[in-house]
Amino acid sequence: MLETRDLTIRFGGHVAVDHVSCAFAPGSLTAIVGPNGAGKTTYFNLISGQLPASEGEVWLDGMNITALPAPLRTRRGLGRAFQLTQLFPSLSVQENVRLAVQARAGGGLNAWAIWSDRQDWLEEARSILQTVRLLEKRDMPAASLPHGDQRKLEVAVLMALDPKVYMFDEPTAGMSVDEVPVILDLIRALKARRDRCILLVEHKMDVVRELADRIIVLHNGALVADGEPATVIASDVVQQAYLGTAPVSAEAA
Amino acid sequence: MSAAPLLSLKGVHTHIGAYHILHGVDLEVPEGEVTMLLGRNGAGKSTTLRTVMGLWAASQGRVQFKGQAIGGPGGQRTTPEIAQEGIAYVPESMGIFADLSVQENMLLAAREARRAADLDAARLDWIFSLFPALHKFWLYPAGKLSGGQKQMLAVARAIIEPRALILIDEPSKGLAPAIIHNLIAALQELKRQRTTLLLVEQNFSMAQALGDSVAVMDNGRVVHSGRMADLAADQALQQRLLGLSLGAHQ
Amino acid sequence: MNGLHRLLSKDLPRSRWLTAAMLVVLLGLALEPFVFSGAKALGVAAKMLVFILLVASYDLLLGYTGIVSFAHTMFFGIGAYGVAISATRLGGEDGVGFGAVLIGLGAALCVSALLSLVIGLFSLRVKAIFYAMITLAVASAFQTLASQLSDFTGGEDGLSFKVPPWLSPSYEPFDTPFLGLMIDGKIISYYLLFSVVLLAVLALLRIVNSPFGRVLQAIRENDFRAEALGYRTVVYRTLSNMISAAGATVAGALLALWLRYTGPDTTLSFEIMLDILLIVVIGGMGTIYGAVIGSVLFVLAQNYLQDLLKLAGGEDGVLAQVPLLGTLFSPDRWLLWLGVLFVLAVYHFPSGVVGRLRAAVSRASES
Amino acid sequence: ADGEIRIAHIHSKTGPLEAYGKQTALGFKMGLEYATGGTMMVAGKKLVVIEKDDQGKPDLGKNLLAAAYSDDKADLAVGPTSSGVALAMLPVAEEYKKILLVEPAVADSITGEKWNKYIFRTGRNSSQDAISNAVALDKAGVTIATLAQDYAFGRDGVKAFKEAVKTAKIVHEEYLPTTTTDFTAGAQRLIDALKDKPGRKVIWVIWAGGGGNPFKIADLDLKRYGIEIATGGNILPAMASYKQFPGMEGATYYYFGIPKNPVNEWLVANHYKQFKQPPDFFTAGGMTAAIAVVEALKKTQGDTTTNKLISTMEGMGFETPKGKMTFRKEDHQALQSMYHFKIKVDPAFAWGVPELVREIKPEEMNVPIRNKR
Amino acid sequence: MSVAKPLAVPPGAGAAIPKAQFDWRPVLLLLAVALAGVPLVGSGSTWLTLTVAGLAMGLIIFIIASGLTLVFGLMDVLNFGHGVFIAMGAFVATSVMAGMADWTASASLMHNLVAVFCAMLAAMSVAGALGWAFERVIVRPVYGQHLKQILITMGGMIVGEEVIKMIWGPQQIPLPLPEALRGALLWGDAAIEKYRLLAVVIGLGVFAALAYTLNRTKVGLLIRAGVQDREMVESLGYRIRRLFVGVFVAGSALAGLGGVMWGLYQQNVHPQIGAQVNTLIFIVIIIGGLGSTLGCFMGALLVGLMANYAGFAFPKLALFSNIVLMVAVLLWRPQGLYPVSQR
Ligand SMILES: Nc1ncnc2c1ncn2[C@@H]1O[C@H](COP(=O)(O)OP(=O)(O)OP(=O)(O)O)[C@@H](O)[C@H]1O
Ligand SMILES: Nc1ncnc2c1ncn2[C@@H]1O[C@H](COP(=O)(O)OP(=O)(O)OP(=O)(O)O)[C@@H](O)[C@H]1O
Ligand SMILES: [Mg+2]
Ligand SMILES: [Mg+2]
Repeated sequence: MLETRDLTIRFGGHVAVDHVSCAFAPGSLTAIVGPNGAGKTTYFNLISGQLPASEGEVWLDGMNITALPAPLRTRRGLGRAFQLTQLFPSLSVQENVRLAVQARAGGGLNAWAIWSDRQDWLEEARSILQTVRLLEKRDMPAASLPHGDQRKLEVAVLMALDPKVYMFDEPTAGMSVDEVPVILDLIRALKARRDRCILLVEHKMDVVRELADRIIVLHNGALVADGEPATVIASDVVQQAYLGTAPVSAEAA
Repeated sequence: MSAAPLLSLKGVHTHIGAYHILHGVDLEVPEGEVTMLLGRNGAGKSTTLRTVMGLWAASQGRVQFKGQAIGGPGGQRTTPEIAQEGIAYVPESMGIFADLSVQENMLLAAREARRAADLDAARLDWIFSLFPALHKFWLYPAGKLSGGQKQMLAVARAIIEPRALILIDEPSKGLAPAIIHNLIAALQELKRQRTTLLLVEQNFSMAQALGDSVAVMDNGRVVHSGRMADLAADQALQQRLLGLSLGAHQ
Repeated sequence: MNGLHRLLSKDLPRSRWLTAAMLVVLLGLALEPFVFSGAKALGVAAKMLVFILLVASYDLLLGYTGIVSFAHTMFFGIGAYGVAISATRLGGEDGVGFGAVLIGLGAALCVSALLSLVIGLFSLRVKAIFYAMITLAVASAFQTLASQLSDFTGGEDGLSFKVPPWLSPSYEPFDTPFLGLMIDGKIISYYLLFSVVLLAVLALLRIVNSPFGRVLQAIRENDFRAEALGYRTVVYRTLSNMISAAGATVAGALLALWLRYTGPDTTLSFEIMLDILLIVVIGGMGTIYGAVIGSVLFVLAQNYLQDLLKLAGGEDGVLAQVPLLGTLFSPDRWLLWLGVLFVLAVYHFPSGVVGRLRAAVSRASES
Repeated sequence: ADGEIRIAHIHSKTGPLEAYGKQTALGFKMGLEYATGGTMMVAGKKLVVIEKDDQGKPDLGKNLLAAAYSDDKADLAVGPTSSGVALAMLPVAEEYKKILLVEPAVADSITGEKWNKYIFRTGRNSSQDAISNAVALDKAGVTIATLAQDYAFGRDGVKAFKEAVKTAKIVHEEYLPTTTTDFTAGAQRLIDALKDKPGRKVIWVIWAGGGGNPFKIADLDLKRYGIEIATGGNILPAMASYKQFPGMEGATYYYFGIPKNPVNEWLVANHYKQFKQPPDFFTAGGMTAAIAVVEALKKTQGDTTTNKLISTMEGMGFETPKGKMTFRKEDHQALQSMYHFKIKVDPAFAWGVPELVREIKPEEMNVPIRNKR
Repeated sequence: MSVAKPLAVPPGAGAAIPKAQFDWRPVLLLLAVALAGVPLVGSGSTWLTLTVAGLAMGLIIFIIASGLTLVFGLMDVLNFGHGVFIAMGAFVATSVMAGMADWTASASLMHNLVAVFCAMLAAMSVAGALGWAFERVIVRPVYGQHLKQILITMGGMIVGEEVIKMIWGPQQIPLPLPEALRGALLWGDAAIEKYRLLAVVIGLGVFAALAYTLNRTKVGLLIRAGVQDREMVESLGYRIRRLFVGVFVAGSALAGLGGVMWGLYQQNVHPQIGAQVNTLIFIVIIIGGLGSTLGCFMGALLVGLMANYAGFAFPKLALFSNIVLMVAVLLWRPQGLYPVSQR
């Protein structure tokens, strides 16, 4: 469904993503791991079009979308949740989600309809808020949510957009432990639909281990390992470069 | 635990605009220990730290540092004054100066240093060994770092000079396991040097590895405080306070 | 009731005081010629109408889309000059047909659309403050151009022209007064302005409450996020720019029709741009209603502040003989007080009059 | 009301031309006082002056004039300061069929193509300015280049000047934007145009209003090529820069030390008495307008019927600080003397003092009639 | 100190990435513009006159704009009232110079310079003091809110202009150049005004002082950091308030200095003098890239040169030369010649 071919970006002399070729199938969940600064977020930026590639191509559903700008890629089915939360700060929680519903449904250019006539959009937004347990806070401005709730809202917005390819960038970072399962359940449910392609960047190895069908490892921008979760995690490169000798979360598990 | 706490909050209420966020927080941070502040999203942890720093004003109650009032009606000090008392703070938004280079960010954190050469070289080496990326990107605009690298910079700024008390809002957020590991080691090292730490943390295993004492917040109040070891041993308490489903994901 | 809701695009004033104020303004402006007398009062009311449209269209750009532009007066000027030039050129000995006015307006709308499209596509990609400065420069260049092309625009002196006979003051269709008022071309012009402005403001209200309007707000809040949701911000911003420019153009045309004159100082000056900004802020950004309230208050202050000061510091005012106060309150120093009002208004109405009134409601409903 | 004659005086009490407007207003008041012998009455009727501030804005001026004629029942109006405002006002006078006496706005078109029969003007027009300067400079063997602002006034001024110059040679016209601050480029072009010419070489400057200072070009040491600068008169503060040009020639509309007549003597003496300084450029104009109004009303015996006033004023002569003026029948422009001067530096004055070379009588100036009557 | 040995040294620790090189291209652009002037102008001496005059003019503009780079560029306060400090400086200069008439009329350069420096000192103090009040009363409540800054500072400007009219009257006031600074030095056929040479010296001095303070001291860093995240700077223990007041005062004082330079250049002063240069100095600091002293410097020089070349070769277009220059520069570099920030 989604494929990158020799995808590369350089910032001055620094190669942040280095000839990464990889294909992702519908119904699969691929975790992308790697040390800080390995290029995971940048890889996402290249796929979704936030950054222009210096080299290489991005293909979606058999079409080369390398030249498309970000919004058009989104409309073709690439959706992002960001590592650093990106919301509409002074709009309400509900409005944040509803704008995503509207983006998917189209009609944003309609300047003559009365917006509040679209109760269906509103209903849909509310049901998504319900699933991430933000419904009671729907009228608060997004900016006044506590950090963890903002992260949940970020996920809710992506859910509302319902793209073909979901890209999660550390969705659970900063979320309190009792909320994490909610998000994981959501992702699991997505996976169960079998028609969505899911990419997940995550530093919590227990989460990765539990959800992923496949792990790819980026290191200094290059793809250094790709395969079954168990084998990849056991590999030397992951053990040393990423987890250190004594992984913390492994200890607690 | 008989010695007077380095930092204490008594009955602190904080309002943000029209909202009443903290409803009488009582918290003691013993000198030379690591205190973990836990709680669900929205419990008021970040607001507590901001109140300590004077970024929100406490509308009732009292914040004391080294036995002197620094916050609360009558005793409210400004943020720079509080910081100059020897408190370092890492906000949850990290507060990176995106337009400045990594070096310049560090330079600002070291209050006495006038130029890069004034930075304590040994300490800098230590920081570089913890967070190698900072060395690599030393002259890079900090805004262009990766999320985890920014977090490293934010923490590094707090430890570039010795401080009496360090407040960090979610230190491990976005860091790769190996780096978390370094971070824990570093914080332990600071503790050995009698630096007091107050950390807000979601990662329970990290909290467990570091914490001496612990306070749990909910709905703008501290609902539990005690020794970390006790909480770690009592799974039912964990379940009740933090909603940790037993062993499920941790 | 439902019909009224739809007319207001379900964006009600949401405050009893605001509703009352809007009604006062609406009735006041609708009945102005019958209630107040005098050429000055009518002129002031007409100016209010023009500013309501001018500012409301700017609010779409600034309050809803978050674009700071200093070129709004340029489009205002295009509208005014469009009508003025076509009336001068196409008018015969015995006055001008309404067709000429419409041709002028049409041409002006085309020019505005084109220009706003070009500016939008060309420069909306630069950062906000740079965009603001580019528009500032473009607007001042346009002003210079208008005074340079004096064969066409009348240069610094501007153009005085004739309007269709039924809009000129000497036209009196009825022999007897109607409700105590002699109906003449001026009154007809006034009601022409009134109806166009009313319709245009309702249309703007509809636009900001449409799905399109919501996207504009989203872009104002976080354009990066909006792009990532699949909204092409350049398209939306440019459209918003164009709609807003069209509003200003119509306002300019109305002003020209009313004054039967146009010139660079009247439509293109930076001073007017500042007035617009101030009105948006006093009234309350991103509310459209704010444009209405703000315009009324501001035009009143602008026109009657000097008269007010005459009472205090004028030749036989109470303070005239007091040494320093006399100078301070002299009507010649009215701008000083306007400046002070500027500052105070920004201080005390951080969210504008409308924001104030609405906040009062939500506070009341909370307690 | 009966027993009152209401005169609206609309001028820039504030705005960019505030300083000029103030002088006019002062002159106008002094003029009424002088002409009525201090009674402020004409033919048993009291003169009431309604002052209005156009802020230099044409639209406002227009609204104010309409309000003055209709709301305030003014019998006639005087003003305004700026030409732009005046041009916007002209149709209002026609609509209300009342007189507008223009002072001191100078644009030719006010008494030219935009004129209507209700418009009179006591102020000089730009043609008069330009022509008098031409008369002052026009000698055989003189080579002239002009420096003017690049907009209608500047261009019209130069055009009128050119038409009036008969024997001297004009070799270059330099037009610079009104906003020019650095005159080096223009000066270089002027130098290039003049430096190799024989005989007397003059740059004639016509520049109105604040902003740049065209006399800066002298700092490029024009003397090394023997180039002189010439220009018309101005308000006193602006003539401070004339101090650098002793011997500079030109023609001016008014300087308090030049005209010798009882009206001017009264003006200068009274002005000194009240304000400890001489009357300026626009003070004289204001006074002139007042005298014209009072003279006309005296002739009609206080009758303010517009048509009566018009027929009275057409061709009317009246004594002003500048001597006798006459409203020309054709375009209602007051014909008046101008003064050919030469600058002398006198340490007692903060400005360069224009000394009279010769009075240029109205008959010597062929001021074209530009309206389509 | 003793430090714990980290348990793992993650890779990615490669050699440090070097700092970006100094960007010479804007400097080359300036040279290119100057060279392009040669064929446009033709005559060598004229070219020299125009170039020196243009560069000197650029420096005068730089002095006026430098205050705004601090206030607008660095502190991110859209100060539309900056002109009032310029006007204030110029008016104070008229009073001081009038009071020192003996010194200005003297033929001795020394005496003249003393008078000019006194005027500058007085102007800078008054403008600085005014800036202090302006910051307290007008700017303080609106830090970070651009729109309100525009309005409120504009309001301040109107008030300031009116106050000037109340003190000095609405008319223009002559500000003649001191005796020894009038006229030009001749170099072959090229004439170079003496006053412009003085402007060059002062302009370069201001540039050097600013560049040193902002780039070589911590103050510059603090200001830039404070604009991005005030709370964080305070949390690090710096009194950003005091610093901002200081910068605002410095910016205003520089504007006062600019006012003196500009007034002496024009040789007269009127209340709108500040408003008149507003657009020009905005253009300059935009071209330079908000907040960059070097950028402002280069921008001012470019504007000065372009105005003279265009004025000589295509006087019609001179009107638009600034705007064309700005648009061209922004097309090339959307953030100005030397972008400082991510704003
Ligand atoms: N600027 C604000 N305006 C209004 N309410 C706010 C604001 N900031 C925080 N709050 C509210 O204060 C409460 C406490 O927030 P706080 O950020 O302290 O929570 P937290 O414990 O740090 O949560 P998290 O773990 O998600 O960071 C929340 O209910 C939040 O909605
Ligand atoms: N716009 C940019 N300009 C310059 N360098 C950049 C830019 N964006 C990213 N980089 C660099 O590219 C590298 C990869 O960054 P990226 O954000 O992709 O890391 P990451 O794998 O997501 O790390 P983390 O786990 O910390 O989020 C980093 O070293 C970063 O400094
Ligand atoms: Mg990342
Ligand atoms: Mg928090």
